[in-house]
Amino acid sequence: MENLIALLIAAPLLGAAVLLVGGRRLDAVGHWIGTLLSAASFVIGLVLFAGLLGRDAGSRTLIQHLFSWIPVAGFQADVTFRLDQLSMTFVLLITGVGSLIHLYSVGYMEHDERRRRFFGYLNLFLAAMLLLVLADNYLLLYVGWEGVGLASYLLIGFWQHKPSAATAAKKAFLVNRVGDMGLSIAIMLMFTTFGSFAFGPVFSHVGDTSQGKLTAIALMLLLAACGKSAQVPLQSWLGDAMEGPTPVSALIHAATMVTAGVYLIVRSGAVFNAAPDAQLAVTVVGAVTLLFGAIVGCAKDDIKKALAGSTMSQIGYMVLAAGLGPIGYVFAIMHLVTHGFFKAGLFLGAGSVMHGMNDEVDMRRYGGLRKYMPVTFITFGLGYLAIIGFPGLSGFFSKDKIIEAAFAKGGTEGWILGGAALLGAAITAFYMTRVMLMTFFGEERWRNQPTRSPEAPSAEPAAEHRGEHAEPHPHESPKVMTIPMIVLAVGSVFGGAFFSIGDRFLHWLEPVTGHSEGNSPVSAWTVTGATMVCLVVGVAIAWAQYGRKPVPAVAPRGSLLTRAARRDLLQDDFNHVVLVRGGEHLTRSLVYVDHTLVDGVVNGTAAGFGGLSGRLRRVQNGFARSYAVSMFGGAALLVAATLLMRAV
Amino acid sequence: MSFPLLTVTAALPALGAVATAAVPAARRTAAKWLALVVSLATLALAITVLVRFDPGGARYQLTESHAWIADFGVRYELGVDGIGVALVALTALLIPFIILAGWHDADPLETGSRRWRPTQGFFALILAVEAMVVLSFEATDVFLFYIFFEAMLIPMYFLIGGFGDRAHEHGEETASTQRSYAAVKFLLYNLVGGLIMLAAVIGLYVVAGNFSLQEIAHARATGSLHMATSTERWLFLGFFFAFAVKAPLWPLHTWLPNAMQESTAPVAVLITAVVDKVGTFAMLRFCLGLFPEASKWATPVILVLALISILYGALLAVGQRDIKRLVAYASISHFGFIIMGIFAMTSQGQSGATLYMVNHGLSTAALLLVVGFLISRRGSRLIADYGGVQKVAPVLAGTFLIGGLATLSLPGLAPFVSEFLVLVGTFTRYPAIGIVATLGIVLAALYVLVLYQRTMTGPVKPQVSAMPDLRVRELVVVAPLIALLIFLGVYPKPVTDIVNPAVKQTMSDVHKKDPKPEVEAAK
Amino acid sequence: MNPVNYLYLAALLFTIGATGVLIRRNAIVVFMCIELMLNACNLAFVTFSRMHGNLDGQIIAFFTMVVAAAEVVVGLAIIVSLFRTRHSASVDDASLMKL
Amino acid sequence: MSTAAVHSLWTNAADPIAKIGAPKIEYGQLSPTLIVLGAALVGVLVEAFVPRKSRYYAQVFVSVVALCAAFAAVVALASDGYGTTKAHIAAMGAIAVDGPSLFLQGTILLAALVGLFTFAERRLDPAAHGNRVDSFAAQAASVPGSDSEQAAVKAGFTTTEVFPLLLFAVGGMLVFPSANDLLTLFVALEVFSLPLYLLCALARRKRLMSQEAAVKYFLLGAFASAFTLFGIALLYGYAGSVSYGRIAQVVDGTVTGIDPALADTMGSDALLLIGGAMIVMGLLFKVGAVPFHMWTPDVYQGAPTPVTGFMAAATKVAAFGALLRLLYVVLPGMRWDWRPVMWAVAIITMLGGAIVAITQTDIKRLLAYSSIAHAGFILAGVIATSKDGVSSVLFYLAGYSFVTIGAFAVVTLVRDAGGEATHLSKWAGLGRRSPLVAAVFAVFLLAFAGIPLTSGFAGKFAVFKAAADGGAAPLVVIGVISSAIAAFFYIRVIVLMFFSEPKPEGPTVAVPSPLTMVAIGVGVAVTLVLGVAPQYFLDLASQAGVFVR
Repeated sequence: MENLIALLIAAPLLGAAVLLVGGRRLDAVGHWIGTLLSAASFVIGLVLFAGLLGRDAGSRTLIQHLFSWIPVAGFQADVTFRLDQLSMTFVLLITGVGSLIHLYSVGYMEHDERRRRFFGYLNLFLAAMLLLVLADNYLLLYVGWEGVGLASYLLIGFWQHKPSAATAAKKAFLVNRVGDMGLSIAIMLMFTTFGSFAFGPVFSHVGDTSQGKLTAIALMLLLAACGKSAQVPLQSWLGDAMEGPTPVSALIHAATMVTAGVYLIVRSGAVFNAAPDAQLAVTVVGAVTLLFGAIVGCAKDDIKKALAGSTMSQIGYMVLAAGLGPIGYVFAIMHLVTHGFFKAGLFLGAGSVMHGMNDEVDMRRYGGLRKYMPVTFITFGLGYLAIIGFPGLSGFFSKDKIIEAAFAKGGTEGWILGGAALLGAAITAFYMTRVMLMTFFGEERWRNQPTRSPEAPSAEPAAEHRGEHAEPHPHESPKVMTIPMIVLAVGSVFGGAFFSIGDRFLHWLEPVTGHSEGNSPVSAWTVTGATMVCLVVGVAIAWAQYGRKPVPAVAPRGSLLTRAARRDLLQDDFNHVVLVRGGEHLTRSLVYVDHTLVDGVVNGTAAGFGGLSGRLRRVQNGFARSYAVSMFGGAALLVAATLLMRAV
Repeated sequence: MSFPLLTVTAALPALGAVATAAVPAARRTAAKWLALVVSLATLALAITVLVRFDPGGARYQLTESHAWIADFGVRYELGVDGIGVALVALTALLIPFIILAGWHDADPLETGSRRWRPTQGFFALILAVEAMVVLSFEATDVFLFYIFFEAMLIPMYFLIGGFGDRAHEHGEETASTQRSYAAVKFLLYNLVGGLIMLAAVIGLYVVAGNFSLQEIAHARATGSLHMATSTERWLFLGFFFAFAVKAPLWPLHTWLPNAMQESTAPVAVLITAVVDKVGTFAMLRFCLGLFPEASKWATPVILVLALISILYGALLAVGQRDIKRLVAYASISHFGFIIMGIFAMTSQGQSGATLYMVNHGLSTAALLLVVGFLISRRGSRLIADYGGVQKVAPVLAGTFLIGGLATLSLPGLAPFVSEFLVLVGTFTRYPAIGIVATLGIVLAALYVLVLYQRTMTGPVKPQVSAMPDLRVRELVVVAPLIALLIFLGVYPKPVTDIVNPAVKQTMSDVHKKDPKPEVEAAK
Repeated sequence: MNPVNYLYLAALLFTIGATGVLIRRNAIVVFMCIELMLNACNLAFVTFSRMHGNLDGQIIAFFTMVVAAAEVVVGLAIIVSLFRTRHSASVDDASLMKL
Repeated sequence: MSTAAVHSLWTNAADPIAKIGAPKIEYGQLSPTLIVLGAALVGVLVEAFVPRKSRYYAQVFVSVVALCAAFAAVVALASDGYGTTKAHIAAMGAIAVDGPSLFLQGTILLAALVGLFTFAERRLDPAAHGNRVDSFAAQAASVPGSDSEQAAVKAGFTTTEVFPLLLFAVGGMLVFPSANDLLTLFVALEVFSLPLYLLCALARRKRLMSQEAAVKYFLLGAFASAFTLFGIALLYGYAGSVSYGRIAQVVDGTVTGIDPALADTMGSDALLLIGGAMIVMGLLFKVGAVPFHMWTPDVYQGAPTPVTGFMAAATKVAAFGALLRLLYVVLPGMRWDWRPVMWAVAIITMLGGAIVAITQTDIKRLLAYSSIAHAGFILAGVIATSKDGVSSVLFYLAGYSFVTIGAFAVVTLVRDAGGEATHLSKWAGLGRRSPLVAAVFAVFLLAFAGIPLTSGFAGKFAVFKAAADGGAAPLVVIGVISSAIAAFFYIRVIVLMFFSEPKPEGPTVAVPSPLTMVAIGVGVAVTLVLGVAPQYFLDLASQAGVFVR
């Protein structure tokens, strides 16, 4: 049964290979091949899941050793897969949501002549993501880690002829590379400390080394996680990543890839548990990010960017939870899964809206769409309720648990983190309600729009293809798109309840992550109550701002915070000034140095000899008598020198 | 005395060069085919060497030894260890692609005289270089090595100075002057290095009395040959200088950008992927093998220089406007990695460095040859002259991207394995240097992706709108390289198995042991 | 009289000749100065032979004269041909080739 | 000194002649020299009696036969073991027949033979009035540009005297390195110098420059030989003899030669040191070492190119041979005095030659300076004062001489309206117009630059190795540096030939007769053979590396 694990990865990998090498002759069927193979991978995942359930909780870890990858003296990297409850969860999430989004893309990318390649990239992503979660050592994980980075690079920049897209893709890859630096340093540290970087040996020997080492390793892992999961300070790429086609945003930048950081932390729980300082850092990063993302989410008028902000903030929750240690691991993963459902659903919904609105992304040009695209409205709405944590829906369970856990951390930290989490909940309720209202309620602001204003450029060039710039005709999306939305909506409604009732999920993951009940200063019910209050407050404020009053079609100037938030709280500006400008100056000056100094020395020497030669040449003035003089002088010197030699 | 396989492997291309040069002026195509066939035959021989080589066996295998210049204590001694085998194979592998890629690079525009035969010359010179490079990988006699180390400059010099990119922004006149400047710079740089090495070679003779690598090593091991510390250091410096120029190591690198910029892409590949490898190879075999103590003495400085090369090369690559110059600086950065791996004095570092030589050969070849195809289409080397190529020539763009990703050593492609090994190997002994070096990863991503974005993406520039996609010949060149890059990225074991024993030997040469991990976890 | 003085004389003559070569322009005169140097050598030879009490030096002197004569032949030939082409025997005029 | 003593001198001289026996001359062992000089006399007779039409052929025939025969004699002597076991001093101590002298004589003879071919070349210049002409003046006596010259040309005169002159020069050169007493040395010096002075003046084209070269060469040469002679006088005064062996003994102190009266007036060693220095200076002048080099560029440029080639090759061989013998046989006792001085000379010669050459614009001058630099390299070997040093110098000279002749032979081929086109700018793009010639010249240049697989490299390595062995490591380093500098201008020429666009009014490359082809071919062959498989010749040189005393 272990041998099936490789197939999980093989299927989408094959798909990618076939689609990318296959060439034009596959254009007609390419998308179906892609979808089929990802579905196949999902089926294999189910089979393995069944197999795992068949075993007792203690022995639900399958290891498949494929071959020895890099055998060098004292350095062993093998291609070995580990399938345990944690990775199983991810496998199902990835392949499941992945397949749905493949299906959705069939419809969404219908009019793109490079659809085949798109599906090739999607499959490539699946393969890499599965490798990431199935790897049994950090180096192999690193391969998957960069693999998803590559896939995301290709997909964000899928519409390469748009400079904005190309830039966004490059930015994403670069920021991630910074994170990857952290991962590779962590691996090197592990190697020098444990002589290995395979999960088993590392975790089992955590006890044998100094805490300082472990903290260093943990912090490096955190850096990696920040890069991949768009956590502060490496979050800046996620917003721009929305340049990619919406399915990509749904799959990669909401449901799966961006959560890899959480996976990394949870997977390395053993290390983090032994490094409390690092854990604190993790929680801080999580808390800051969840507020940061939420605030950004409030200010964006671009529906996808708003959702991106929310993604950032939700992952903040997960990271926060993961930072809490055994108290939080399970809930981090649980929220990750439920978030996978509803956020993917929301993005697909957004995509469907854009599909119907000539790829308009500015929510200020939406409004009253509920009667034009009912299915989208309902699924989106359910997703909305789920994310704000409406009682009974999946978000409610997972987020509530995290907030509890935050308090359970105890001490002032506990209060601060819990408070941040609560505040985040309130803001979440606010901006999601805002999105909801601006999109589906209010008057139809998209009517009698002469032409789209230049400063809100189309996110998706398909519009140009269809050449409709005039008034859009909102319409429901085709089945192939709505079905996945419905499925995901179902997931986001019942997922949480299904997991939480009888702590199913807890018991499922506990063997891997371990679990401990913190001693919360406040009772669970109080927390829930507080959460509800925050929720209501958030919704109320949003309603007051966007439900009662009509939404202006052109964004008002807004408060300082709003304006800052619109610019991602000036993070990009900081990067631009410090890194980009500084870097440009550095390189330019280095080029100058290389040319004048390093090369100059060489050319200077040559020139120097030339000049010397030219000067010495003049001695040869053509007069025989001066030649005789030099001979005479030479003879004199010769004699003198010889006598001198004898004298000394 | 068995069949002299190594000699034949080198002699074949040499004879091929003569034959190619002798082809009559009118028969250009014949010359091309002849050269191609010869290079393929050489490849076959190299593969036989690879097969006949037994990783578990003696250090130097397939050895040949004949008296040559007794007065100088010089013998004609050939032999290959794992490292040599790998590099011989790499050389023999790349040459056919180089020839194929340069198929039309030397077609005369208008011929001045009927006896002027540039095409024949071009391919003959390439084969001559191959012969000399192969011999320098095989020589186990310092003097013999030196001879070919120096002699290969001449054909390279003519290749750089004699054959440049077709269309040039400032017309043929300035082009030829710039070319000859680059060629002279290349030659003088390396000649100076070589002559300083000559002084050291003579010094070695004065000290040791012969040039046989094995004999000297053995004599030193048994203590029958004692070198004063200062002597050893001076000799080491003499050797290292030459290799550092060839490699090239900062600050002796400035010849490379000019040379690569002015020469045609295949020749540029010949420089970085093949000829420069002799430098790093020689560091591993001669510097460490002959002067272990001095090598250890110099390690800190060399590591710092290597580190500078890594970052400096990468940063300058970011700042370039000329595609080939960019690749040149990228190579400088990579050579920094190789040298760092060699002098980290750990098995990971040295295996990584050796692997790196091979992988860098493949990745640079892939990238540069595609760049060459690109330039031959648009007739400009300036990044700014391109844009949106991806739309009109997707296959070209795709291969270009893969080459680029290999250059930034993306996991899953061959260079990643070697680069990571080098980093780990360095880190275990010199953590600080290892960490700073990882910055190179980010910078590599920067210059590759910027290059890709500027040339391939964005709106299609009018000048490139009519650009044809890769032709069959060009695909035949690129596809195998990419396949190899992927294969060696996923399954480098075949190479590591060959390399590891040799590295073990080198480590014992310098009496170094890998630092033990803090806790013995793996075992 | 102490024969060493003859050596001093020889040295003096030699120096005079050398100086003449350095300062005179006319090729013939320069050549004469060289002859003077040769004769200085002859004087030295003879003196030494006198001091050592063997005849080698005196014989060498004869050889020197012969060689000098040969030199005259060749030298004059060259100088005269130069003079005929340039109508001047100044060694300084003959400076086409320089640098 | 008392009158009695003086009187005794008289009476000594007045003794009956009967005591003096007839000198014993080993004609067999001197045969190479005697053959060549004899042939030279025959050549003179030919000039006198053979009709003009057939003189050229007669002269060439005589010279070739003589040189071949002389070489055969050398080989025979060597194979008889005169080079090694039976090495001894012949002709009453005047001539040393030993390894170095035979090796050098062989080299000189071969070089002369090859040089002779370039002398005899008659295809390069366009035929004047229907009769083929060589590169020598129709009638040296006639004033350039005068009617008499025109007439001479019309009449088809040729200066066939060059062949006897060449033979005389060769004869002198054969004696020079094997001279075993200072008198023979001096005579030999003059015997090979005087014909060369004349040959320099005989160019057919650019006669003014040719004559100027001759004058400069003659005056400076005579000046130098005057110094040599004075040095000889002083040494004679020091040792009371001019025979090498005797002087060496006195220097070593085994025999006291110096007159006490002299000793107390001028410090005994002063004579030795001053005299030695002056003789060495004369020899350094011939090899063209800085600061005695200044004649070289002018004379090389002005002389007829075949003469330049021969002179550059053979003179260097002979002069270095003599220098070696002087320093190794006569003055080893005072090694510690002259070595530092020679160090200095070698260093400034290497660097000076290389540096000044960088900015030369005339190919012949360029080669002249390169020959100066090479003189410096060879000096490095001379200084080694070891058997290795001797053999390495011998080897270097053998390799170098043929490369030089070959290179100058190529120079004779590149011509335009004004004769040879020696200005570098005219060589631009030669590689395009006639790749073969350019390639051959490139080979020679690479050999000069000392690129591996050429004789230049083997020689340079041998010399530097000897020097380093002799403890002159700094010299090696400087030699290496200066060869790096030298490489620069050799490369410049190659760049010019191959990489720069040919000029429309560029020179043409004349198709030579087999004679020059042989000269060039030999040059290439020697370059490559000595570069790739030098062992045999190295053995030869090392066997010949011992001087007889």
